[in-house]
Amino acid sequence: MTGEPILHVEGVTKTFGMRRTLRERVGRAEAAEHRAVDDVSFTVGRGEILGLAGGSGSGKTTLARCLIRLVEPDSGAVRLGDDDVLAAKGADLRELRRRMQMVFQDPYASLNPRMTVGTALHEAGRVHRRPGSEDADRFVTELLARVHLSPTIAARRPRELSGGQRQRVAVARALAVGPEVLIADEAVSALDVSVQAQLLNLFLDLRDELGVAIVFVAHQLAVIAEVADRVAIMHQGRMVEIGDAGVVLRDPQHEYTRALLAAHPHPDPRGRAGVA
Amino acid sequence: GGGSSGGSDPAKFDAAGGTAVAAECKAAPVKGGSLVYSRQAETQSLNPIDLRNGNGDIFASELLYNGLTRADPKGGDELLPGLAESWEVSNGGKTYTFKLRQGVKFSNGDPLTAEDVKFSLDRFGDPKINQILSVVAVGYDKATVVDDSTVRVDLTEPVAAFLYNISIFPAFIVPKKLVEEQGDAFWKTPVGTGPYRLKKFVRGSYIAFERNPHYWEDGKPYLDEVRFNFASDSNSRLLALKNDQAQIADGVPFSQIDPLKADKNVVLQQTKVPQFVGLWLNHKRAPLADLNVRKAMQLALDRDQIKNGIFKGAGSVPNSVLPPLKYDAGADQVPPYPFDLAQAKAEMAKSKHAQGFSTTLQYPAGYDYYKQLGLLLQNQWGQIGIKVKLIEEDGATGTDRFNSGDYDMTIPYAQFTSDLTVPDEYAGFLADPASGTNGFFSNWSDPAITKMVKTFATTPDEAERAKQWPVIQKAMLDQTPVINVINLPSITAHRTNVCGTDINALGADHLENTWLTTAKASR
Amino acid sequence: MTAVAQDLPGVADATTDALLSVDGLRVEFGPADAPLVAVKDVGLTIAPGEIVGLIGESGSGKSLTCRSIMRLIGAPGRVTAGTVDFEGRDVLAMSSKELRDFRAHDVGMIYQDPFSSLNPVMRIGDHLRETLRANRGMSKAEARAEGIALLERVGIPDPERRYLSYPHELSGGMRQRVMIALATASRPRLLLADEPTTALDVTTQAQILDLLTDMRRELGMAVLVVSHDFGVIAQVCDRVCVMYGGHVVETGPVERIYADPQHPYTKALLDSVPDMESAGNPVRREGIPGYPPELTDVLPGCVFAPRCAHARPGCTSVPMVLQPVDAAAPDAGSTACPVRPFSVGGPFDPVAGSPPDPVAVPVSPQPAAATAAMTAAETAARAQTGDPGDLPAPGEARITQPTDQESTR
Amino acid sequence: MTLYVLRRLALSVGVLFGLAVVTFFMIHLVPGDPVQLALGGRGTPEAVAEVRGQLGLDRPLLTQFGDFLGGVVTGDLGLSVAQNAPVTEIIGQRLAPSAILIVYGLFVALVIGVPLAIIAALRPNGVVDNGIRLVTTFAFAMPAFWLGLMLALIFGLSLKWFPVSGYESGIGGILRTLTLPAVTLGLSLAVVVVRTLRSSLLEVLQTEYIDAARSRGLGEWRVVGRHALRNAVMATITVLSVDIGFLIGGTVVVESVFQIPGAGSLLVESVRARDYELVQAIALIAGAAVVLLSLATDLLQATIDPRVRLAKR
Amino acid sequence: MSTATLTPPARPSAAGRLLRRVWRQPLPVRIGGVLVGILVFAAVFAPLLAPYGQNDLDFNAQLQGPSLAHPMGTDDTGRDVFSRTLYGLRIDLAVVLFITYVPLPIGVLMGAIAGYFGGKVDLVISRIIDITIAFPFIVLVIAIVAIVGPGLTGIMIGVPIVAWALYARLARSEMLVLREQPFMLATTALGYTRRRAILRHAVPNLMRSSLIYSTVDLVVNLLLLAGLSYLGLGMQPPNAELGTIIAEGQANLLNAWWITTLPGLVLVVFGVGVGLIGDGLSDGELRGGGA
Ligand SMILES: Nc1ncnc2c1ncn2[C@@H]1O[C@H](COP(=O)(O)OP(=O)(O)OP(=O)(O)O)[C@@H](O)[C@H]1O
Ligand SMILES: Nc1ncnc2c1ncn2[C@@H]1O[C@H](COP(=O)(O)OP(=O)(O)OP(=O)(O)O)[C@@H](O)[C@H]1O
Ligand SMILES: [Mg+2]
Ligand SMILES: [Mg+2]
Repeated sequence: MTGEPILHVEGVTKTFGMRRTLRERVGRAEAAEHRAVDDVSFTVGRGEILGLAGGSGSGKTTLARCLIRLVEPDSGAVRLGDDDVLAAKGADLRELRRRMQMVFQDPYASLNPRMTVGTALHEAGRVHRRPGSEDADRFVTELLARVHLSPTIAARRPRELSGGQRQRVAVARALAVGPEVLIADEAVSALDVSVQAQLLNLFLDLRDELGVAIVFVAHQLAVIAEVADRVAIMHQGRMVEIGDAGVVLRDPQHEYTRALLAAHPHPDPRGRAGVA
Repeated sequence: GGGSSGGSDPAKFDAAGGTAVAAECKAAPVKGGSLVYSRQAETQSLNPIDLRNGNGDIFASELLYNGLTRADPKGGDELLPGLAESWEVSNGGKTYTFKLRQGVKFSNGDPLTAEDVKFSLDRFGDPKINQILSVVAVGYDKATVVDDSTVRVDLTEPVAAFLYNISIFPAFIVPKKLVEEQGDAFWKTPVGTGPYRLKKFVRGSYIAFERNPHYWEDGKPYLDEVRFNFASDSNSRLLALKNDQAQIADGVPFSQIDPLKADKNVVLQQTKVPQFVGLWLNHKRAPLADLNVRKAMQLALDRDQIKNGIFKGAGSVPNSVLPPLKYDAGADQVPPYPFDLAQAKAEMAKSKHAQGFSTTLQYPAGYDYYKQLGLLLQNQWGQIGIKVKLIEEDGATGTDRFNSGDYDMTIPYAQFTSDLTVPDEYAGFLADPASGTNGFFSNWSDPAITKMVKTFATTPDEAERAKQWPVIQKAMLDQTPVINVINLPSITAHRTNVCGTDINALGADHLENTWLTTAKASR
Repeated sequence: MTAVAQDLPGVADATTDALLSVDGLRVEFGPADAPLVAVKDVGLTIAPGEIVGLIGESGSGKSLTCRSIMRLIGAPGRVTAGTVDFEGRDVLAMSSKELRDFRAHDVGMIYQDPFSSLNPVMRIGDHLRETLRANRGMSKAEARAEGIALLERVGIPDPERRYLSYPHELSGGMRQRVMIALATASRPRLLLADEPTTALDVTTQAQILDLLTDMRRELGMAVLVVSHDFGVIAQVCDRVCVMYGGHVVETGPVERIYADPQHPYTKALLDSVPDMESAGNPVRREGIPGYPPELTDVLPGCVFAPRCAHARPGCTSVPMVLQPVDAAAPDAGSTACPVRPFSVGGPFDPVAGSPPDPVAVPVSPQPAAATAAMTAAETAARAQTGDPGDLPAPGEARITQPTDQESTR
Repeated sequence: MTLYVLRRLALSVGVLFGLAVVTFFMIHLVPGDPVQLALGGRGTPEAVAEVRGQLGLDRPLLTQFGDFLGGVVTGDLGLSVAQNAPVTEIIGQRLAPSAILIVYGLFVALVIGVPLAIIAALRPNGVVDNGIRLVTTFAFAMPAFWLGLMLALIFGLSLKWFPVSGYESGIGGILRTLTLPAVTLGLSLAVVVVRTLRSSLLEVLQTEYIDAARSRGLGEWRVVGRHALRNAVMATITVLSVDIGFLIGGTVVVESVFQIPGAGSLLVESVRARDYELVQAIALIAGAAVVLLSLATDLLQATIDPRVRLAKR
Repeated sequence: MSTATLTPPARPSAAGRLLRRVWRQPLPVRIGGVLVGILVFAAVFAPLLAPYGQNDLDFNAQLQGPSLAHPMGTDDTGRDVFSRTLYGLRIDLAVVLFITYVPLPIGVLMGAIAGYFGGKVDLVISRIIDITIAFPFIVLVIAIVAIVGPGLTGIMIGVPIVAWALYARLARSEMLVLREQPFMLATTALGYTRRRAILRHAVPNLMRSSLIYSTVDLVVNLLLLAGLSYLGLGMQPPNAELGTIIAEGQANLLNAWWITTLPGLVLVVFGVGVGLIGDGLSDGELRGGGA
């Protein structure tokens, strides 16, 4: 089902020096020089979902952000189709970013709390002069329908929405600019399983109906298993294993992948070990 | 700026508000005790020839030093001998020979010498040193030591006011040797012949004096110690007084006159000093150059309303354009402008600005009574068609605009006081082009009056001067180059246990006569 | 509807020698005349040494239930009905002294976020020492020795050095271990663990869960594990309580629940759990259509009915009462669904009590349609309660006034 | 840490330089001639020129500015035109009262504010809380000169506990003379303390570690006093460090009401007198104080909160 | 509240909505709103409400205590303090609003820019902020007054020149946090220009805390006006401004308390009102729709 490669990543490396985000400052232990992403290469094809898994701090988020240069990689190459992402500047870069959209983990923080859903969606389309964006109402309604939301949502602000609805809106906003690649960084991790399942279906729909390539980051292997065509496993900044989902998850080659799979909790209590 | 003092008749002119001498003060003075004086202006310099902070500096110098002559500390515009016992005028008023008082010692015990006197007077006469008030050194040529107790001063021309000129601070006598030896450092621990000597000086806070044991007046001063606490805020001064934290306070605001009269512990004292509300007119501005307009403005002033409404009854209606000075004729001889709207309107009608005009009045910011006065003037002159726009100016800006002639009407100084009790200084400023002030910055000139003033200033004979001045006074009033809105007194208040609080004609307290009925209880 | 529930005795599987039994718990927010009821009627029991799981969607009231047990509901929130009974003592009626003793000696609690449950400006050792000195009356030196021993017991390497560390110098897993050490420092008989592993990655999660079971074995303490991840529950719990919309909708032994869920919500929940088995051939799961109810939604009858694939007309008027799954086997637990769609005899009519007409069972709607339908339903529910701007979104309506009124009394 | 302090100090030098530039040119732009003013407004042109020459005021502005900077480096701040005395001497005498007043005022604000904030935060929106907020807001909105005079009337004139004005050095003197002024200053600042501390306490009291502490059976005072306060105090420190400017501004009025010979009133007088050197010097010192204070704040925060890393900002 | 509204209620007018929104706020905010509302009303309609002209001298009624004829008494030239207070309030509110809310958006914008870009931009802006904050404000005001002439103009120029810096500092530190927020990252990801990211997305979110802070600032500025008047730098005569009235009355404080105290009380009421609103807002209890 994999189409021709659209996103090429080659030898991307990112080292963090002293500067760290507040969250990391609060969260993680000291690290003077830290290779968050270490020489990572892969490609994603049109209509393909690449699952990216790994433990906490393995560099998934950093890698995902490197792809659209929210984080500036130190070295390596990222190409979207034939365009060099890392060399682009100004309007070109903005256009490239349009073609690669991102959905963030935290549904509560990824929408501007002061904008109604409709405004936010329409803005995205209008800024990039997307076809159909002249008619705000229709544009928004269609986008909302795409993510299975009712048009009445358009008038609300994010805090009037549930987590699942917000995440759908975030996806809709990403779609508003007509991306070719969608990067979902733990986009469903914060959601309840019942809602999670709905969103996973949505991603599958997008892949099938729009043919977008999706880089799907998650730390839960089971979630990846549900959607990914191929799976990549990251550990300490390196990509330790990549391959077809069925192969990697059923017959892991790398020791770390095996450890990850072993630790994964299984819903069937009968199989549990070591519990009295 | 502008705060200096001068002297004239120091008699209490307002009997009702004047000093009610407490019964205890009738007794013989008691020695001892210390007194706290809450003062509006802070002392910054103790160098009498370089006093830049007006009364704050002057009043401290008055305690530390003496001149050859002095205004009567008890008031009155006669001159008394100071460090000079007597003097002779010769050479058509161009030579003064001073006989020094015997046995005078500086506060460090050194004797006063003729050399010291010459040294001090030469400083007074050197415009490079006497920068602040070189105008009073007009005509000074040189001083010569005749013998140990005699100094002769030669003038380049007769200066009628010379004895007055040397009675104030630039001509105070300082010890030559110490000043030469110590240079600028001397003024930090100064030595003088005054009734007190410096004890402690904390900048911005207070200055304390103690009795000068070598003071030449027998038995004086009475107080062991005097301390000036600087308090620019008037409420603060009065609170300190009420609290007995201070026993005297100066600069009593007009608004407090009535409340203080009711206070049993406090005596309110008003003294006539050469202070006035001088309202300057710029004669470069067309309507104001018109004599009829100026007359109309004088006539339209309801000075009683001003006096009672704003100054709470303090002050007096002037019959001069200058503050009250020696030789001033009384109202019978030079009548003041009456308040007469009809006549004012008639004058306006006669002028080239019969239909009225608009002008501006600037005055110093931060004084509520000027604010109110502005309103009242606006109101009163509005009735004869003069539209006045009021502008409050920060003092420095105001002075700047005044000096550069950039105003229509202005009250240039918050406290506008003549430095001398005789008219020579102010009349010269206003009428003598030689003063270089362009009619005291009013651009006014009148050759006839100029001539009269010149003659007056160089006429040594007292009686002659006393005859000339009223004529000038009247001529000036007729011309109204500037307007004296009202004469203002100096108002101080002291607690009832303080006696001998007289103020001299220059407005200075001479605390050598002051004593406390409760000598031990003070501080 | 809750009134009915309150009149009934505790949940069916209540044991007389329970360590903790919660009954008819109701927690409200908002104005007294128009309260927002967050926990509507919750009952559960925990036997000594038992590990009980509390599972449910976000906002179903799990945390509030835990907090009620600790009597830690902050100012605008309040417990308006129910009892919390710990070994025969009523926690809700304790004096502040008793309450402090209770918190100090009988229960411990750990929280979801190891990043925020330690005071960032205090050293690990300070936390431990303070607790040990206050609760076990130790001297400074004793407290230090015991603190280090505690750290060692929860598997923290190099405990002496960590004793001096600040929280931010530790990884999430280590902090959660510290929290466990703290919560168990005074050897409580009950540990409340509110989503203890949600913030951790799977490897660490496995370690923490192991630690919990070890501690239970060593100290014999009972544990209430709150989670929304059935995998976690399945791994450690003996029994499970399933919550939905402020109610316990089903309880029972974890194996029974997994193998034979009796409540449609439990079943739907289990069905939406992502499964490793699908690796290589992605499948679409139904999930549960629509969204969990919000506090402002007033839902008559069964709270799950609007999203329930097996709902029928009578469901909007049934009381939410737990009934034994199998009257013959009290240990099998109970369920609040009178329809019993998965029972041997097929679904009952909730009202008539007879097996319903099979045609009446609604066909599971397409997700999209269901979503749209739900959105409309939600909108209607909002319209009932007034201005849409008023709605707190789930998760946003936090406890804004944290002061525990009772505890300061 | 040392490196950080050095780096911050280096930056501060830049800030102070900027401050010096702005102050210098601003005060020189303002109309009004210091010499003319110093000579009482009636100095003859010759005298004025003489003094200007003596003080070097007749040279080009840039030369004067260079001189001023050179003077700052060598610790010679020049001569006050108005007072005809060395600037260092004048300031030396008037800095201490202001500094003490500010510190004392801050102390009063904390002594009043912190307990009130805690009490208010313990029962948010209760009667006590609302009462405290109302009263402190009241104190805040009262003009300092009014409040000061009222205090002087009550505690000075009527009760005679304190002198109504003036300043004395020494512990006893300071306590006698600066208590009322410090209370005046502190009362209006206390509301800032109450407000920020209360709201950050409320915020902190919602955090999980507070609940965690409570659930360990710790007493309420311990929870608030030990766990919450230290965390909440951060925001208050930040606000106070910003408000220190406000405090310095406030001293001008308070100094005037109580006749304290401080730097605040000196500054006003100096600007009035266009006393260039003095204005520049005070501005620079005040600026340095603000800059040092913000450095101190950062250091303090780093001490209180180990998470605050000083290396970056 | 089970009466389901089937037809949507008629959309209330903007003012009605505002009123309703105010009414849904916590009690202190409501009280504050009422207090401020009354004062604003009094200020707006001062010419109608004032029994006398603000500058009507009356030497027959000097220093009269509060009475029916003069609710706040008279000053020492017999002017009606109540009337002057009303007129003064009018000017004060206008000036204070100006000097508070003109610098606010500028400061927020500068802070947003500094925080958003970081690096050199931040360094430069932060230094400017530092200088501005460290600058003795009184020098500036006196200097400006000396240049542009006395009166409120000096204050209206001087205060904003300095005041923006506090907002900038506040906004900058918030921006540092905000810029890591996913929705701000999203603006980059979405290919928006920085201008749009700052103006449309960051600034509105930074406004809230600045607006809360501004309630303190309002009071501080009002007091500043009074303080400057006390120092003689206030309003140009003859018209009154609260600070001027209070400062003028200060000379009579010992014998005519009302001239200072009653207008001072108005100041306090305003401060309390604004303070209550700000307090309520900063408690995060603001209910209903974003600003
Ligand atoms: N801005 C930054 N500055 C410094 N270090 C960073 C920064 N961002 C990430 N790191 C570090 O890089 C490493 C990889 O972080 P990243 O967020 O990419 O991990 P992740 O796999 O997404 O983890 P998680 O599952 O917790 O989200 C971590 O050790 C983190 O501390
Ligand atoms: N202080 C509060 N004010 C208003 N509503 C609140 C408050 N605290 C909790 N709630 C509401 O009570 C309900 C139950 O909250 P609770 O925290 O118990 O849920 P939970 O089951 O623990 O969810 P999660 O899995 O998200 O932790 C939620 O809808 C929540 O929004
Ligand atoms: Mg991540
Ligand atoms: Mg929870």
